[in-house]
Amino acid sequence: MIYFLCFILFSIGLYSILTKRNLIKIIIGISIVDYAINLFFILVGYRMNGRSPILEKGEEIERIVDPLPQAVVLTSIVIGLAVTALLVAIAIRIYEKYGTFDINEIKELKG
Amino acid sequence: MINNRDSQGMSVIVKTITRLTIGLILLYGVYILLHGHITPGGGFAGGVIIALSFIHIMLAFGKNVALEKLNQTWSKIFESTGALLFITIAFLGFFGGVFFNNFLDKGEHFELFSAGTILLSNIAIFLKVGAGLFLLFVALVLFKIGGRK
Amino acid sequence: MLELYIVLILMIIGAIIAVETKSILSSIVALGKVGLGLTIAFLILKAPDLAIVQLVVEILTLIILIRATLGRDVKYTKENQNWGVKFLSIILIIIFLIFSYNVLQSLPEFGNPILKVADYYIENGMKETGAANLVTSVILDFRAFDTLGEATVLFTAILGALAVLRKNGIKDKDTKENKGVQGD
Amino acid sequence: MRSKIVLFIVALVVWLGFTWPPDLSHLLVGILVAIFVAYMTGDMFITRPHHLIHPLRYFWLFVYIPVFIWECFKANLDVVYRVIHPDVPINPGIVKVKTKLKSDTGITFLANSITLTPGTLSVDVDQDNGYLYIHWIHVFNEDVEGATKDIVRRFEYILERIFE
Repeated sequence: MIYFLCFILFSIGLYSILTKRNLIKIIIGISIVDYAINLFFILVGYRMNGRSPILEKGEEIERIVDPLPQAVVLTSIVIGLAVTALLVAIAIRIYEKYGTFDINEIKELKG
Repeated sequence: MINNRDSQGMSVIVKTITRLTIGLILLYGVYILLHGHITPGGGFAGGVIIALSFIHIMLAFGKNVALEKLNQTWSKIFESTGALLFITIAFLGFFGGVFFNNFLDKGEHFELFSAGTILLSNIAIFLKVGAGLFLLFVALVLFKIGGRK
Repeated sequence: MLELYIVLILMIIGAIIAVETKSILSSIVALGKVGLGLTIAFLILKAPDLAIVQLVVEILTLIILIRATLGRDVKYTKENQNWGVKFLSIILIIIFLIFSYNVLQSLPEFGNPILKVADYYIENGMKETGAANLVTSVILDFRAFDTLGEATVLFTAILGALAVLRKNGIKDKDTKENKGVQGD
Repeated sequence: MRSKIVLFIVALVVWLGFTWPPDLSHLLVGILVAIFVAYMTGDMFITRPHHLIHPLRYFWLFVYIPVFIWECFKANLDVVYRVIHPDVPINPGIVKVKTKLKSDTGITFLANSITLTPGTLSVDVDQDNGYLYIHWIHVFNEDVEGATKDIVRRFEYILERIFE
């Protein structure tokens, strides 16, 4: 069930990407999709009543949450930030060229 | 000496609070970075926090003050240094036989100087992420719309 | 796990607000709410590393997005009048959700991972790398190639953004064109 | 330069607090980190370091905390009364007040104290003439002197002894 909520979050972002005309809204949709996928990875690796994967002195190694998805998502978050920044840079450049963020108007101006 | 009455930047309240807290934010970033192998944190988090501290200066005092502290040329040099340092550590792993081998002494557990190359790799990743994100933000700030002709 | 459900439902509400609000600035703030909800979800799921990184990255994303919209004449978006596109998208998303629901039945139950790779990392990570933080030991020792690839992607993205935003080349091109026009 | 030394000491103390209990490696790394922090941001930390030596200022700072908490408590009761009352007797508006404080830190502390007190909110600062613009939930006095007497005087008396 909790996986399905995660997929609903994903589909909201997908809807934003597919239907919105404003470039900033599309970037927001991409960010939401990014969050949903990161959350899904961590949910898959969770162990019920587990401990965080940081060992402490004199504690036994048992019931530790899977560290592998966390390591993968850690890189993914930073890449998501860089991708967002690149998209924003491209959007600003488009605004400078056409004077609008609306993709339909951009199409008309070009055609 | 930073002139608080400079017309650039935000009001005097924001400037004063920034003056008092910015050093501690930087210190916290370095702490997160250096203890990445014992406590939560590491190169990514520390790099982003340190980049945010310089962005904080830029938002509060205007771009001239922040670029005096760390200008674009130095950011580019730091970013390239981070990438180069990381790949150098990877190649030094050939001393142990394979790429990315942890060739240094592991040290005693839970100490600051332990875990071999992980601390060095953290510093390399920090240079890469921190300088890169600051450079990105500077590029976004300095870009002004020229207007259509 | 009730708190996780609450956080996820709040995140979904925030995402709907972020997508459907007309004011761009409110939409960006709602996106920030989704990101902070994700931070709390990471804390509940026992991933403090990710919570720290997500918190600071969220703040930086917000600053960058506000920088992109401030000062430009895009305070409010126009509503999309093309109902066909909306209808098709909703049908596509419903089909996607039905398929995903069927696929999710085959996943292991929540809270009981069946991945066996991580057992080696948990048992031997401390002995082989000497790092108490197992996530760090995975990203910088066992799977350092991932981090190398990540560094490459980050470098390329920053290089791309700098190339897109550069000023000098465009100025040169303008002056050359002007010279050309004058020469003609 | 003095400001950098002050920041160095503060940073070292905070670092030792982070890494308690201290050992040799943490101390050495802490000194290096504190030098780095002081070098990067030390020039903007404090503008008047010689004021840190006076012990009387610390005494007044100690006195200020209960005074502020008491004022905050009274203002809370006032706001609660306005919220619960069936007529909701509010009369919001922005007033201009004058302050005698001149230094940056003093004005910042005054403005933040006013903001933290429920019912009043500092909106803008005019540092050159010493004016603050304050949004008030119920405007008792519209003129500058009356508003100053109601809002600023209760904090200014002690803040002047701490920061001026």
